[in-house]
Amino acid sequence: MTQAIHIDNEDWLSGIRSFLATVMDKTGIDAMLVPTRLAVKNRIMPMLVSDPARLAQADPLSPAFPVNGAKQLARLTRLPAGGKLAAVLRPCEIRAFNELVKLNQGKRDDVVIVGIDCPGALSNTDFRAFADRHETIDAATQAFCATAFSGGPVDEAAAFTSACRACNHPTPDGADIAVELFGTDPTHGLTARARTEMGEAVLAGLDLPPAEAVLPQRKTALTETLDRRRQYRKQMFASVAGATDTIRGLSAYLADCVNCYNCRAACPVCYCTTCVFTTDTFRHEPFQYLQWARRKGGVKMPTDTLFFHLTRMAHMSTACVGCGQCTNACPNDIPLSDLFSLVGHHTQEAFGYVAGLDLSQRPPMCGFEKEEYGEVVGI
Amino acid sequence: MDRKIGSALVAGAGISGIRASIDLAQMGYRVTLIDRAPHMGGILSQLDYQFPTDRCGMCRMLPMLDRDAGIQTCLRKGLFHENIDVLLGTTLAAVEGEPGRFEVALNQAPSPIDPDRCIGCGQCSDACPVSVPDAFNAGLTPRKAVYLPVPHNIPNTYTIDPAACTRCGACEPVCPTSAIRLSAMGRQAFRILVVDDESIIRQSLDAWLGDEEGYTVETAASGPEALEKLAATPFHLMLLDIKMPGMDGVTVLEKARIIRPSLNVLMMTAYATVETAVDAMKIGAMDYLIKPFEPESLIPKVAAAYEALQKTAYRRQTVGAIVLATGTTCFDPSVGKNPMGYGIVPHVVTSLAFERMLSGTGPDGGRLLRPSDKRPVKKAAWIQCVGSRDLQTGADFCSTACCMFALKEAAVARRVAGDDFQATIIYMDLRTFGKNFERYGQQTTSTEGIRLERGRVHSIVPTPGSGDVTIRWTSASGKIREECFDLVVLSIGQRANPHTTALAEGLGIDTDGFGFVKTAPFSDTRTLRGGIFAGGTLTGPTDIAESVIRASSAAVNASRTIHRAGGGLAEKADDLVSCRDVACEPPRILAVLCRCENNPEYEKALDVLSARLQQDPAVARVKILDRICTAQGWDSLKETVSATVNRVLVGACRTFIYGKKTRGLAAAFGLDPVLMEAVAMDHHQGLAAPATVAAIMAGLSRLKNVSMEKDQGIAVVNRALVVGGGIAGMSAALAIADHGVDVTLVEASDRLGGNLAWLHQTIDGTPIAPFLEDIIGQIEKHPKIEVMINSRVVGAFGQAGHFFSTIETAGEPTTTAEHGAVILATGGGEAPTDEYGYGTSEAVVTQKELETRIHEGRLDTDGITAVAMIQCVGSREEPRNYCSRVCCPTALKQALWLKSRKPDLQVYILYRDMMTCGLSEAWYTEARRQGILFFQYRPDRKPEVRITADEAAPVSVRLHDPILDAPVEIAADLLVLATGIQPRLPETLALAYGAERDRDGFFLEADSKWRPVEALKAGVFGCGIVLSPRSIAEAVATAEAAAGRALAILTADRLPAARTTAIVRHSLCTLCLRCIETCPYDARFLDDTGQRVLVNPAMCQGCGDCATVCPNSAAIVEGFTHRSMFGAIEGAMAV
Amino acid sequence: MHPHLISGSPTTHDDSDAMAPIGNLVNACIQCGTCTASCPNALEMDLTPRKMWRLVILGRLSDVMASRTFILCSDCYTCTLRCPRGLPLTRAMEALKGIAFARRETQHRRSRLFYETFMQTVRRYGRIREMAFMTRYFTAMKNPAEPFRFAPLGLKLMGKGKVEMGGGKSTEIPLAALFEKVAALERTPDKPLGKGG
Amino acid sequence: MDNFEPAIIAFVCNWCTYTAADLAGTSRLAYPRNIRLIRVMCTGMVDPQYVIKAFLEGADGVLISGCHPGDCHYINGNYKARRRVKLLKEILPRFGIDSRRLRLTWIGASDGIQFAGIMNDLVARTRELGPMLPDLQMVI
Repeated sequence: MTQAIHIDNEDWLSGIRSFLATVMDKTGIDAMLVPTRLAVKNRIMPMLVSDPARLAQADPLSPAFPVNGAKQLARLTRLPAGGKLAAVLRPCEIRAFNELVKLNQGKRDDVVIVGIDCPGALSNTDFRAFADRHETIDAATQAFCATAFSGGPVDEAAAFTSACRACNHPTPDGADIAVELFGTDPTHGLTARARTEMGEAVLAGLDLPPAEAVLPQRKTALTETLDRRRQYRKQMFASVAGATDTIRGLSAYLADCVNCYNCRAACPVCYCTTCVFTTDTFRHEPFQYLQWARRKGGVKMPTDTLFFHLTRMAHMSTACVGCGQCTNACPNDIPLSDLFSLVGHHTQEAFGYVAGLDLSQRPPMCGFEKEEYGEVVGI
Repeated sequence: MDRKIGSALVAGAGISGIRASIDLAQMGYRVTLIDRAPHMGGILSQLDYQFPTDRCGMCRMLPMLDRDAGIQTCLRKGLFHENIDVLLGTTLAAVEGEPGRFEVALNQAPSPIDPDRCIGCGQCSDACPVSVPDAFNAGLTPRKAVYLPVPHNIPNTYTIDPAACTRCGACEPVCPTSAIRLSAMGRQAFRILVVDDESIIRQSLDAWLGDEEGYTVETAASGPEALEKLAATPFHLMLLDIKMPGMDGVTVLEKARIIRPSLNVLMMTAYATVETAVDAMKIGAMDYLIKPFEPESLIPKVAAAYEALQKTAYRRQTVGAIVLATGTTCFDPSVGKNPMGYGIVPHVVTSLAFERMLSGTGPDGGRLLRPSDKRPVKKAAWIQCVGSRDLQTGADFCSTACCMFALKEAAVARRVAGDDFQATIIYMDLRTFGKNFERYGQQTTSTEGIRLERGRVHSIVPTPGSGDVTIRWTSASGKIREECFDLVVLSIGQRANPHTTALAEGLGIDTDGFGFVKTAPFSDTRTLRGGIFAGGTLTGPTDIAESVIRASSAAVNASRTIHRAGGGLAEKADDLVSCRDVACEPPRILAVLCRCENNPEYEKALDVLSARLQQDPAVARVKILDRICTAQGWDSLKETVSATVNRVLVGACRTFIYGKKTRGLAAAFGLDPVLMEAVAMDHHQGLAAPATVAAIMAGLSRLKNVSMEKDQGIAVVNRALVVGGGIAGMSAALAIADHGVDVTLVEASDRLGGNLAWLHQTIDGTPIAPFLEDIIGQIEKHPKIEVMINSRVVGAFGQAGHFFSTIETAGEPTTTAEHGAVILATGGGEAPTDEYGYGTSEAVVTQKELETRIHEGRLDTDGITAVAMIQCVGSREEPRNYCSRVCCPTALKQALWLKSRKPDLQVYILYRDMMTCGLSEAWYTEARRQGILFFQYRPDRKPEVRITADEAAPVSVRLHDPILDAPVEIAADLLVLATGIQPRLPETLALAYGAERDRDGFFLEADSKWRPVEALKAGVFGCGIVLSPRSIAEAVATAEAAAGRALAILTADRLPAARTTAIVRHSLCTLCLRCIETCPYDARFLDDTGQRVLVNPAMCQGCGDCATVCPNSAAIVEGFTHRSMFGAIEGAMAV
Repeated sequence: MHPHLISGSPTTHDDSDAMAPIGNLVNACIQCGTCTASCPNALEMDLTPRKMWRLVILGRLSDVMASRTFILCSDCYTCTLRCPRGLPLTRAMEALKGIAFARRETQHRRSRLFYETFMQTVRRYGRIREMAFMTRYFTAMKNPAEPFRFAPLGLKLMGKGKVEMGGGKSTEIPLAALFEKVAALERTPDKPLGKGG
Repeated sequence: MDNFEPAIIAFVCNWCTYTAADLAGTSRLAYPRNIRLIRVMCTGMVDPQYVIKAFLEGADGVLISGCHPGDCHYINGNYKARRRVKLLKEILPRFGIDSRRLRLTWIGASDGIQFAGIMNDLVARTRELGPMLPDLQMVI
């Protein structure tokens, strides 16, 4: 089922806001998690909005991507919240949330997920500069929307993050309701498409006119975007792979790491409340450091840097959705996302798995078949 | 509950003996497990592969509860359990006394090799000049007279085969630890000191007693010399002259008795001093001889002294009950007429030899090569029923295991030898009678390259020039087939153990004509003497699963005997009472390293290792001790006990590690056993090898990271719930209640009895009704059993130790039962059918209906002249693709009953394969003899049934007789259909307890061979035909087995957590629940709030899978924490 | 093929009573075919031994009698030695010959006469005398062509000196008494089939 | 390079492979001294972290060895281990840790000869691959 979201004067934001308000109102949503302008500064953060009036500040179209909302939504749905929820998420946030759902960190059945086509986002640093260049955040977003969905070569111009430029899932396929923006002609309004039974039910209650069939422009815009990204992705993978094809190379790649573990704190699928690297397991005895130093003539401190990153690859590369938040979080500008996307691409491919796309597909490390992977056995 | 300790003897350390011992040990008894052989495991030590996995899995037999009472290791190494004393080379010589208090005498073969000293280096074997066929490899390889009986055995003590040993003495001097004392064997061990001043006497006595009689003789020419020798070494007998110059004999005797009070002394006297000799007897001489004397008068006196000594070498023991599990032997095809040319035609081997050929410890290290020319075997034939179902070899029984054995061997051989391997199995009836056998058989024989041929081989001849073997048989169609094979395997049958007959005679228990032990009616394990029970194949040939079931049944019956006699079930002593609380202390480790060798290289390695250990601040002290596995070594180890250390690391050889000493050491230090870590130092690699150092460092890391957290275990509700009031349920309930444990017995119908209510008699004519009445009577008056009829379990939750079950009773309020274990005995019933005209005519009935008619006296045999029976109706093909096992004997039973009523009545039995396994084969022979006609049919050519209008013969059965290769039509008055058994286990009931059903709806056992009566989920058991179709006696055996296994839980107050058990560190847990999903034992669950993952420590087996799926070590396994493992890796890499 | 019809009482449609004692000998047969595979003459037999025993058990006397199988049994005892059921198969073969001859089955006339004249010779001379035996046999066959059928074999045997021409010294030991005793024994109801297996 | 003695860490399951190792010892079969056996209860207990740790500590080869399929004492631990090895073999070779440095084998309790053979093979093949971290002593 599809429905049309009316837009006046090419004002994307107002159209979306009123659509969200309708959803909240007609579906009896108690609160909606949506990127919203902070009251105190021109900044955007996910906010759990219970007063529909506050949706006037909601801005899900902004290229701001301060945190991956999946983790926030997991906090809201881990246990029954006592009310009906909705969340407006980027495609990568939805995929991350699906991964978390598979790991019992959140639940889909208690929340209506509205996903919006994502042209890409800016790093926190770049967004601050971008936002500050505009009078208001709304103006910034409007300016961004004017070009972002055309499919044209906006990635470089908009300085999207590397993760976004390499993203090959820009549409919110896992949402209950998908708002389609790529290739949209704003004069015709936007399309909201139900992608689940829950989405159907919600849309049916909204009383909006049905939308037109998929526009050919949308297809063109998507194809162009995906082609460009595929190309970027290929180049990025080649360059990262070349740089890290030895342990020496990998060490150099991670040379600036100070073991702050921000990358894992920002990672939506690193779901542990406490990372093992910050537990007693890695609180080595002083004797141990001495032994290492003795054995090797010297030991870099803090230790376990490579161990941490390799472990993280083993733990979550099959769940990596390529959102880029690790790079975004790194204080020392290590392009972690490029590395993790590369590894995740290969580990997921090895298990025929795509992180976050299909809720019914079990994570590769949960389960086994009696007959499989014979090639890894033997001398 | 009575807490007195009971004890039991288990004779036979094969798989059944091991099972019975573990069961008894788990119930808290002290068990003495003996075996005639110098090794454990019986025949299974020679078998590496078992279907259905075509692998081993024997270790799954080990206790899952209270795992720390034993050592968690491959059973091929041995059975190590604190309640079990294993005595090898030991036989049961005599039994006196009554059930509950038997005095047993055990005869132990003298051990010429000191197990404390032998380090398994094998130098003795290298030195031994004798070569004999190695029985372990079925004679395919040679071995020395001094040898390692089973290569896996730990301790890997060598042993001497007294029959092969020539006593040449070559081994003694080469032993680096002086462990060999050849003189300890037999008469050589009997040391005689001859004291006489006359050299002629000394020489002739030396010659008579030493050279002729084989005793060890030393001589002394005077009293002082004699005393000197006596002081130096012990003697058993002294021949002492009275009249000697210097010190006379009486004085020597007096002094000798001070040095060696128990020495036997035989005085030698001249006629004149007889009185002195009589006086000497007053001060302790045993007898005298008057000189001159002949050997004939001397030798019996010496022999008497020797025999007396041998008798005292008997070990005497008091036990409450005895389980015999001495098993069977294999038929030797070379005896008698030997039509198979075994031992004559090359490349004809037994199935056991073939098994060895497949084994990694076999003659060719697991490559399938022909014994003599070592050519790869690519085409082999199996000949079934060699020494089975063969009256010519005195075997009117089926050995039961060989069909599956051959199928398995073919499957494994194909895996080993490659896809171009071709197997042909030539058989008479393919007896795939057990659970999942049929499907395994079909799957195996549908494999390309594996072929079945119905027939029996007559001729085996060598193929000239090639070493191949040509065999000839008649195919099903009557054609004479001749084919050439690389190798022919004789599927040899089982034979009663010849020692059993003697043993049975000694114990006063009967055996049948084949030498199998006779049992009480409706029991496979009760011998005719109270307190003595039989497990395994002793009461008739059977397969592993049934052997194990019988063993468990025998164990529980033994336990009942002990309990009834007041022995009670023992509770394990709480050995933690005296433990020091060191939880808050930093680790102060004492490292003890064993010095087994004296050489500079070893010494240097010890120095390096101790320096290395001492670097670690956690190591308080390093101590090097000599040979800590010997008594002296152990003493010196105990001397190191000190309160200044709180953990102990011992580096020693395997003998020490697998002994029971670690626990004893912990007690000596007053420390919890988890604070003791014993590490095997590898002799073969050397102490300096990185591998050895790595092992020590891993042990150190474990000790440094050991957790002192103690789980209290699960409190046990001492009540069992038994669901199903048939024979299995009732038997289980009685077995449990007889141990003083409460039982709730839930039966859905309005009365107890199940299928026994409609059964008339057994095949041997024993009426069933009196047996049933007796059992019901026992149940009803048992104070510990509460019977709930018209009741159903409608819901349940909980785990081993504490379940809650909701029970609905017709017309009464719903109740909840709390119990520690549950036994599902919901049974099964005759499968329905609409085949062969069933339902369209009164003349077509099922076997159950026929039985009922007979039972109720409604069958008019006068009015009928012919009865036809069709077997396997809807069985052994999808969807009920299994053999119901009882139908063939049932058909025989009815046919023989009909014949006994009306000899000229004609009975026709239409069958696919007659499944008269074990001793029931004799009834098949009898039925044939009595003229009952048997027609074999194939599933693709089933009989056709026509209901006729002819009142004289209302049923017409048309079939194809494969022998005549012609159609046959039978006109019958009655057609009886054997539709088989289908289980009655509602899925909801199974799921309520976490049990699973197999694809046919039967109770899914944890392991079809090693744990056949329990679910993978602890505390849930199944018995009777809910497991698989079975006879009454077999159902009773499963019931008793299940009861015994359940008692291991039910008799405990708490189920203790083993050391290697998973725990949850809740502050780290993110509740992703992957650990719950991955646990193979269902040991993890969410608590009632849904916010905490808990582990049932009794169900957790410590596999560590949860810890691996957990990304942040919120799930850890004690002893294998990440810290500990990282430490081990670092230690290993720092070498 | 028309199906073998088996009713409740086999005796009603076939004269199986005669065969009942043989049936008792081989009833316990499990049709494994060892007898067939082990029989040196099996290739010449129209029914395999296994098939024949099957017919015996099913009481198909006429089918059995129509067969040459039991006639071709040369009493080598291999089947008896090998039979896993330990059945006295050779004895049963003999018994079948006995029935066939007693019933004067025409298809076995040649064999019957051969046996009879052979035994008459033995009875008469205490041993086999080839010429006397031949004469008796050819006479009994009442077929003038018969001697010619045997001529090639006879000549061969004569060439090798295997045929005693009657010129030798007579060492006749008449066995009439022995034969009579056996006949008497065979008439005894409890030992209807002669010597024990 | 000829003198290079690779350091190999072998995680062996307590039930089958450890028994085979013991058997190789009692059968006096020679296998290289540079294999450091670390006994685990089950191959399902071998956390990928252990393998990474071993390589980062300088192991030139890592072996994980357990019971044959169907033979696992803990029912299915070996199947799970196989997946984890698959995962590691996707990750580690990207960073120059040759896939052949990480091996998974099934060695049954009676396979003492195979155990010794595999150990010999493993050392020989790892020797061919050369040292794992020749010049990165300071990284862990």
